[in-house]
Amino acid sequence: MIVPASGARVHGEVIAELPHDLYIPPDALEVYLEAFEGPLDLLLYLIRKNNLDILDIPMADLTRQYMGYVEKMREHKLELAADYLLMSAVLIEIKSRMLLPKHADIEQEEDPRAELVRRLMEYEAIKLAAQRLDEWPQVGHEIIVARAYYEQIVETQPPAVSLDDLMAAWKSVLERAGHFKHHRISREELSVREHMSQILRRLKEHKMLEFSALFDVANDGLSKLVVCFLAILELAREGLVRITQQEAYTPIYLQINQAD
Amino acid sequence: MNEPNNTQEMKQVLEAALLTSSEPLSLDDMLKLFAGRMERATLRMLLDELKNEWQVDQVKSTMELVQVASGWRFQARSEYVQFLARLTPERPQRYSRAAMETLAIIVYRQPVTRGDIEQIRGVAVNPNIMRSLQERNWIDVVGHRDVPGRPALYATTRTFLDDLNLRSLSDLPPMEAFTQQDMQLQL
Amino acid sequence: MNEPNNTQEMKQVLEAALLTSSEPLSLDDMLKLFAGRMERATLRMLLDELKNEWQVDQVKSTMELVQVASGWRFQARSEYVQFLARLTPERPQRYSRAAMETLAIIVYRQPVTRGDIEQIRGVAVNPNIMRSLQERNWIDVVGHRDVPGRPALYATTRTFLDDLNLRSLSDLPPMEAFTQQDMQLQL
Repeated sequence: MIVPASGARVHGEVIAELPHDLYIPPDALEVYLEAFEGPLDLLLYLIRKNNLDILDIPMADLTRQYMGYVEKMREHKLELAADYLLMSAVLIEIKSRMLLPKHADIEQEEDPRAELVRRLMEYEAIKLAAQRLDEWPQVGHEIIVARAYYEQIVETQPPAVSLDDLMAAWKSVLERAGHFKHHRISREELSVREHMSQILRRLKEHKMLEFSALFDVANDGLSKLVVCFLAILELAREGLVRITQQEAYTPIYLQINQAD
Repeated sequence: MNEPNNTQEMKQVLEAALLTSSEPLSLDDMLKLFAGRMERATLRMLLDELKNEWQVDQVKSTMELVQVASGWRFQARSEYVQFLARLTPERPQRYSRAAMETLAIIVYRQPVTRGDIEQIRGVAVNPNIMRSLQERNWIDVVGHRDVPGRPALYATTRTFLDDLNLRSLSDLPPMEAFTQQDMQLQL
Repeated sequence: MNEPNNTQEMKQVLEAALLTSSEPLSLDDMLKLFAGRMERATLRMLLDELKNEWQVDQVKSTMELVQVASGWRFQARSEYVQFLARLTPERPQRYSRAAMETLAIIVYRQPVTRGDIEQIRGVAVNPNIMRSLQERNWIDVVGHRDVPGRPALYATTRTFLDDLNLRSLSDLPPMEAFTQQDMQLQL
């Protein structure tokens, strides 16, 4: 016996008023709409509980009554009343097909009740599955999970920079500056600028260096020596270093350009 | 503490992580704890050992280590829940019958459209029900059926499985368990 | 389980409650666990005993029971925190566009002053950008330009090259590749 779960929540008197057939008194419609989840639910209840014999229902009266509900429910819950109306239409259609004389050539046709039975049984199974799910242990109800505290430390990572990021940034600088035609950077030029920084670093440490000390002739290849020389010239051109020589053929010195 | 270099220390790191994590920890999560210096098979073994350390007859007995859909978590043994419930009088609300039927259809018939749900229940689906199940992250849209209107296809999520203490949908009773005796329609 | 009727069971209820609460529990909270059948003084005593059960030299050692302003809580011992932090890695940060352009100018035009950078970019350089690049040891001051104010000359460091996996600046991809292309676009 399947009693609607919400029917059980209704007071005793309401349960006593549950319908015996598909006719629902208009003044009780709202109660039924609340107690049942729809016409399938109501039909299922009637079949399981009362062994409903739909053949005994005066279909003409039922139809008139359902039309009456629809009028009453026009303002609210219209779609719910429509569900019930649709169900009674299905039932009437089934009944009418049952009453039609059977022709020999359509004898193989499926019993018109089969589809309704299939739907009712599927709905019944879902209804029971829903009850079972509702009773299933749930986090927050029957299950309480561990949530002890821990000190959240964040290992701060410096931003990652890729070569692509760097190139994109430089490209956007060039584009915005609008004079990139004059700033095409070759590998050689990059090397020169890098050497400029290195020479400045060394001069910062030693104040003054002999020109020849800046060249590692034994270890550096010719191209690197050239790059170093270009770096010195560029430093001088940009006024970053001062190159001095007391007199011809005496050592040439490099020092940071500093007026002191 | 240096990197744990024996199973006892490793289990302690796992226990600390599992007792403090607000979400179940997957094996991949737990491998991160050891910064790559842990084999998956070893981790499984350690979890089994840790689970055994937390048993009713052990010193550690209030929690149990369980495996759910998205990983492992500690949860209070059921005998304590009645007391813990006294701390939080207002619990997450239970769903209406309509909502539970809708959920059951999604659970057992997924992926389904709203139309499928309406067909099975015989009534229109209240959009609030779908919304609240989605907001709880119990269901989500996994695709669209290729018919006019391209209706959304709904399915249950890992969070749903976690919240119901399930490792997979197959942990639920099969649909056949709910199929009742055949009915005779006396039409 | 019936109401706990010995201190061992009471401590277990407390332990389960404290391990599953996301907020510290006050004494009043914890009294609720026992539905009024607990004296405040007894509760304090039980908490002290529970605290002693969770010590470094005990079987229960990963958590410590501590009292904070709003109550009591279990927290992971500090030695595990470094491992737990690996579960929630901070999202990798990114430099702002201004910072990246500043860095690019120092890379390609070094040695440069802040004034040079401002001239190229057309806007003032945020001192925080220079500071954070210096703190990371990606740039440093290699000298001063001999003009009024003697502005610092910035250049990239060895650390910068190491971090970008370069042996020298000339390992940077040739810039001609896209500058020429851009020129054509421009023309």
